[in-house]
Amino acid sequence: MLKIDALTKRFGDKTAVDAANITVDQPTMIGIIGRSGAGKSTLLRMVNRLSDATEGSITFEGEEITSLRGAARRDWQSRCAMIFQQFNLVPRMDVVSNVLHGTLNKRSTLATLFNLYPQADIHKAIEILDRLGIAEQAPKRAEALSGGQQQRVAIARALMQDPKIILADEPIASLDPMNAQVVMQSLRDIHEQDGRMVIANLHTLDTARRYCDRVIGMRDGRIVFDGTPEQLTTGVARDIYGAGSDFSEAATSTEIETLDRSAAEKAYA
Amino acid sequence: MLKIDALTKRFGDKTAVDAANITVDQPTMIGIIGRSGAGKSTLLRMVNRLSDATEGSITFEGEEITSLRGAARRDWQSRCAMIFQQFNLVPRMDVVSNVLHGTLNKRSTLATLFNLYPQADIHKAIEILDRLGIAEQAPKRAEALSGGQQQRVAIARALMQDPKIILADEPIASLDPMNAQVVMQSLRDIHEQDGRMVIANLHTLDTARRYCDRVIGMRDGRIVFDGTPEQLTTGVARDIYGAGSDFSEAATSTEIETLDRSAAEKAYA
Amino acid sequence: MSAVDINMTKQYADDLFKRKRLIAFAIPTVILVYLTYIFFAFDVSGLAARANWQNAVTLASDSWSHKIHVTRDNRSGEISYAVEGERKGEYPQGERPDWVSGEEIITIDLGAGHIVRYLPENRTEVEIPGYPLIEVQAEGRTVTSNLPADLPDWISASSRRIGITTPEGRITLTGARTEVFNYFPGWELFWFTLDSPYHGVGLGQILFGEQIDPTRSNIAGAVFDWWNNKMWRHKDVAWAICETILMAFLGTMGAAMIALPLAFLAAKRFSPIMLLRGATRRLFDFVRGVDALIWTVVLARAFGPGPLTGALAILITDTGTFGKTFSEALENVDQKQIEGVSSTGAKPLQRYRFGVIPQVVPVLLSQVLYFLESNTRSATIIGAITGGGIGLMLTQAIQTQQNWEEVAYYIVLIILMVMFMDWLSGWLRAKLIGTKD
Amino acid sequence: MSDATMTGPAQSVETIQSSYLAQVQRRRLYSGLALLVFVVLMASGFHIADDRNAGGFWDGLHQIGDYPADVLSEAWEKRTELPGLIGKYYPALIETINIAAVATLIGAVGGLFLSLLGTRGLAKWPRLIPLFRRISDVMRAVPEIVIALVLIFVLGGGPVPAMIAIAIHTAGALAKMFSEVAENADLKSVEGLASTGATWSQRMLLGVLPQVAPNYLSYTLLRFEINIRASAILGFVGAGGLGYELRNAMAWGPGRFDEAAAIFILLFGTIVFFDQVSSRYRNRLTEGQGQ
Amino acid sequence: QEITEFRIGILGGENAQDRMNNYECMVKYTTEALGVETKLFAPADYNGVIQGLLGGTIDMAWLGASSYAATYLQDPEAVEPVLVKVNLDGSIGYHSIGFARVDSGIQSLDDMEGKVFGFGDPNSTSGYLIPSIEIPQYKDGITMDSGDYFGEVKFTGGHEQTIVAVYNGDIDGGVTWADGQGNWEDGYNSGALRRAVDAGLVDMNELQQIWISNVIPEGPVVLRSALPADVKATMTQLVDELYENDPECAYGVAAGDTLGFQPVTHATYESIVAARQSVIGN
Ligand SMILES: Nc1ncnc2c1ncn2[C@@H]1O[C@H](COP(=O)(O)OP(=O)(O)OP(=O)(O)O)[C@@H](O)[C@H]1O
Ligand SMILES: Nc1ncnc2c1ncn2[C@@H]1O[C@H](COP(=O)(O)OP(=O)(O)OP(=O)(O)O)[C@@H](O)[C@H]1O
Ligand SMILES: [Mg+2]
Ligand SMILES: [Mg+2]
Repeated sequence: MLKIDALTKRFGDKTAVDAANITVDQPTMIGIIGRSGAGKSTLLRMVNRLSDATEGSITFEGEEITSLRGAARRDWQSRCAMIFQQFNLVPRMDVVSNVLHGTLNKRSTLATLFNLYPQADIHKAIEILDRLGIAEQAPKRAEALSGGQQQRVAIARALMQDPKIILADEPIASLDPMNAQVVMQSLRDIHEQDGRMVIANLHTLDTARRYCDRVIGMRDGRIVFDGTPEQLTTGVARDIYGAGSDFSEAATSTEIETLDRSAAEKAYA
Repeated sequence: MLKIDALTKRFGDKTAVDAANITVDQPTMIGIIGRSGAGKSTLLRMVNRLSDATEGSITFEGEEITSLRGAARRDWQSRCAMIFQQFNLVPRMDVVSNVLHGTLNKRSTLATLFNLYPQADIHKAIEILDRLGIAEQAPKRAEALSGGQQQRVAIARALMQDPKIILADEPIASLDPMNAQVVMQSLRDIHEQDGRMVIANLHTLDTARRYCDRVIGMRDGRIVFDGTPEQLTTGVARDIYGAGSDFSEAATSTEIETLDRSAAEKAYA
Repeated sequence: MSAVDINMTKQYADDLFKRKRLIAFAIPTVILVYLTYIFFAFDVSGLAARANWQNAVTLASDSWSHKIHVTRDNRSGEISYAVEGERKGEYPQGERPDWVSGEEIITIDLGAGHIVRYLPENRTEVEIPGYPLIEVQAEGRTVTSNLPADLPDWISASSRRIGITTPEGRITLTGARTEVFNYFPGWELFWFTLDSPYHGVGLGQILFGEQIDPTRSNIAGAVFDWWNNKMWRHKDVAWAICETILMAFLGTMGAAMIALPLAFLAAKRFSPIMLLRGATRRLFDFVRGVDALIWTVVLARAFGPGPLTGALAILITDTGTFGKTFSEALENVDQKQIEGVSSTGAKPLQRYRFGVIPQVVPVLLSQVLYFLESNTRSATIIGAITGGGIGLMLTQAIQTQQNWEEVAYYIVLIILMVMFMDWLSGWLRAKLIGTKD
Repeated sequence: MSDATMTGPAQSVETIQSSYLAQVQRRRLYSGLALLVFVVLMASGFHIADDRNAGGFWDGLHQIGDYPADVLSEAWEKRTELPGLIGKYYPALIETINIAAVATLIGAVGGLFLSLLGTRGLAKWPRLIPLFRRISDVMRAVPEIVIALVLIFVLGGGPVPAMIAIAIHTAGALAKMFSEVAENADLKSVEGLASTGATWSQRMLLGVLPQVAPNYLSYTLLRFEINIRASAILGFVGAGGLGYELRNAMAWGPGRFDEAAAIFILLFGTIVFFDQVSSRYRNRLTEGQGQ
Repeated sequence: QEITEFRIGILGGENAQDRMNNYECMVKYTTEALGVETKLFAPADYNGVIQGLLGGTIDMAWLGASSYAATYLQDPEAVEPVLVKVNLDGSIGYHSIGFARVDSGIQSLDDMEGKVFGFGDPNSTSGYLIPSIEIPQYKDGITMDSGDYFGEVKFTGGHEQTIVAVYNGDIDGGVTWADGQGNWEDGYNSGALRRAVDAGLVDMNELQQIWISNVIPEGPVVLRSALPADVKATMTQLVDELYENDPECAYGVAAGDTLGFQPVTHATYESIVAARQSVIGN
């Protein structure tokens, strides 16, 4: 299905992503881990074509993605939804409108400029919101929602695109543990029930282990690990995070119990 | 010396302080305890005349305080210094200027405008700062200091007023245990060495017990306890705090060891 | 701290305060020096001498009162009565104020014992309590009187003209005519001029009383006569106010509509071509720098006097101002929202519509509405230059230097108009953006 | 409605859908109506203005450049005299700037007092807050030209009436902006000073002013910019300075267009200069705040 | 060639409000005669009307002689003078009057040396153009440069302003217009001084004349040259016969007693044009 081949991105001297190779044969839930600056976001942004690759190629179902331009590129973006750490919603617009932005690519510019969407789309948007458990929030402004709810709106927008792939760039990094769990579970459900491919950048090991079928580890732009969650031992994790022997997994954890433990530890420190 | 007689303060329907009677014959260090909303701050603010009493009277060395107006009131305020939980310094001004504000009542506005403080006052300010152990900070801006240092600047300002009474409204509530100890000790020293009366609102029992000669307990605006620290048993404390048998003294403690224990407990809860 | 250290700290603090004092003294001193310079440059002392407080008193008393002239033409002997001495305020034939009496000898009672009598053969008697009776005879070009040589300061006299000013009224006597001005509080004829049948009729009677003018219904007639009142010209005033608001409205909104697309060209985020960006910005600076005043002058040649010229002058200047602030707002937009919208495959226009516009609209709108109010004030002045609106009426009324009650009326209206626009723009802002952002 | 969703049992998707659709319909209707009203206002407003103007918009459009062309061509012919003329009108320019500067200075002081007296928590006489607010509202509402013309009548011509007129308006305008800033000031230090027995003026001077000074200065500079324009335009209607010279030069017409051009250049240069300088300083002032 | 509306410009400065009212009858007649809507415009100063005539946004106006000269000098083709007002004595002229306060001790221009002198509007004939030519001829050594013979030379903005400024002592002496007939105490029979007296603005006892100019021709009623010939003819006839048909209206339009209007041509104003050219230069 998806083939990433020697994909490279350079910002000036800095190589953010360095000849990454990933091959995915069937819809999988993939977690990408790595410490800050490892190149995770850059990789996803290239897949969504928010930024251009410096070298290498991305192929999806035989179609070359990296060379798409203009309408073809936008068409690809509509098939490849993206979820951001900061949700990237339009805060002053209501929830349903934000979800409907997922259909922008399919609708004529003129109609959408005046916020004219077909009734069927509106109904579908509300159904998706219902599926994510936030249908009651439909008429509210996005900015009035809690972080977890906003992220679910972003997921709803992604689902509205009816995409083949959902890319999620640290979707739970700005959420508290409770909300993080809800959001990750939603992504997992979407993957399982709709059979969509999900690629999520995650900054904690245990989330990756718990929700993903496959984990990719990045370090300094290079892919240094690619395997099942089981293969991801503490040693490998140390390697990915470039940490010494003082590395404790709990430090990257957001799971609720772990968190409490670490907070208590900190308080005693 | 100080006689508070049936002092009452009402905010609309709400009676914040309800017919409080306190008589103090000689310079004492008094701690006022009580839970949030008990009326501690309101009481002190009336004594300093930052707010007017609804009923009752305050007499100091035979002088009626509650009825003072204008210059006479400001003169009383200069004899009755106040220290606040949030320090209430002028953050953008240097430390010495902040201390010198203690002499404002003696200076004309014009003199203040041109920073015409006598050299003797400036030197005295530095000596006070030195006494409190923060003379090095003299030229810095107040906002650049740590909380404990800022509170000591506030105490220095109070001392600069050369007051008969020092009122302190939860002087250590925003401080960490280390700094709290330094600040309380300073107040105690001032009381012992200069023989000034100190009245401090405290939100922890153990501080009151440790530093005060006399403890007053307030609840819902009324004085429900007035005695020596020894008389302040856990039963009495439960009464003051209106707590059930689950009341643990440690919950109100800020002493360093106690705190760590309770924080850890909370983290596990 | 050791004794040495603390002395050093003290020394340091002393220096600190010396510096602070220096600054504290320097700033007021500079300001004082500047004000002293201004005092001489503006010749403030001379001004105090030149100021005419009599004018101020006239202005103040005229603005809330009116006077009725009783004039005798000494050649024809004819006597006329007119409010403010204006033709439009003349009493209809056969009518006169009730404080005037007599046929052969016209007695004018100014009140408080001040009485003027127009005697036959152009003689006049003025009776003022506490002062001997003044007798004046007008002959040809000259006037003769029994006034002594040294006069109180409220009487001015020469062989050609005598003027008497009392708190009750004013009297002027020349060879050609004799005039008495009697002052009354209030704005006379504000509702109806003397030739209207509704003059002096109560509101109740107009609303519920019997028909006054057989040809018209009371209300319609009264409204018509009031609207077309020749003294106060309510219709023209209403039009002038509308014109002023119109200038502000057209100018502000037009400028906003032109500036918005241009602002995209001037914003770094949206306009990658440096040259184009620079050119747009210089254009904004230029039209703003030239200023509405000069634009008014330039446009007056092309479009002539009138509200459109004023509106265009506001429009051009504000295009520059809006262009600048709008492009600043555009540069501060949050990239996240744009990226969120782009990631769905939105087309460029859609990206602007949903990624950019919702973010900048509150900023732009509150700017525009703020300017709507302040432009109402500008339009008042610009109108005075281009010849339109309430500003022109005000300047001209002031230039006549006598219709102070009209000036006061216009001033009140202008203040109300500006306050109304202030309220309106605040209301719209709250409606459209929400009270606080 | 949002209350119902909060408290009531979870609604079915259908009801949410239909109520949202109803909301969308309503919103479309309102925004459609608002747009329509706006378009009608603009169109009819333009029509009325065009009608009441001596020359029509479309008739006049092509001759928009006539006047500047006349002025510029004559100025170009006599370009050698321009520097001399600029020198000749330089004193008038200084007068215009002085009017603006003094008016801003006085207005800022007035605005300062009005704002402090009209802000809750700071006011010396809290009961008089509405009074001071109304005073500043009225001062803000009076256009400068009104006061200037009346004062010219009483005081005679010259810079002082204009200066007073602008100062009054400035005080009102700044009072509003200042009190918005003062409302957000931190009152802790004021209370701290009060507890030492400081007078009201000492509290304001030491407790409030240091906090608000950068914003106040920035607004004052902005006002100075505006006041330079105001002072020029008032000169045009009778007060002194550059506006007065401009009006005369223009009235003379051809033959003296070089003078008009010189004044244009001076005025334009001054406005752009102060605009740039003040916006640079304002940025610096408000930046310093962020830290 | 058709016109859709007819626009009359009124010289501002002197209570244009009343002038607007005075011209209302004129509007009525014009609308009847031409069959198109007629509008009145009162720009704030002389220059406003001049610019309107030059820009083709005003069709007819009654100008001062100097304003006509200004228009002519900027574009000789723009307007043509058609009629001029006739005074009661049959003359078509008036005077520029220099005056000062009695208590200032100024008796003549000789006493004005070093004093502040005030003109009216720069486009005014009697308030600027003529005095600026004739006053320097009074004796050697007088120029109109500020700070030369006079201490300062100012523009007050208009006739009314000059009178008030002198009366208030803002300036020591000034010039304005009057017909020079009748009594000084009345402010002469007509003119700006008379109006000020009528308005109760000044007491002529306190003012005295210090200078008087030669006769200045009344300004012409002008029509824009580009108007269709029939419109011009209609309007000329209408104004010409106004006095005969409606004296009341003529009184309003001419701002005082008049014997009506008589035809005039550019030739009458050639000297004024030359004067203006010499003063302002072109
Ligand atoms: N627009 C850009 N210009 C220059 N350098 C960039 C840009 N975007 C990213 N980089 C650099 O590329 C490298 C990879 O960045 P990237 O955002 O992909 O890391 P990441 O793994 O997502 O980290 P994080 O967990 O902090 O989001 C970083 O060193 C970053 O500084
Ligand atoms: N300005 C005010 N207006 C209305 N009510 C007030 C005001 N100040 C205090 N109160 C009320 O008076 C009561 C006593 O307040 P006070 O601040 O004195 O309590 P406290 O004992 O100091 O509590 P804390 O420990 O929270 O500071 C509270 O119920 C409070 O809500
Ligand atoms: Mg990232
Ligand atoms: Mg408290």
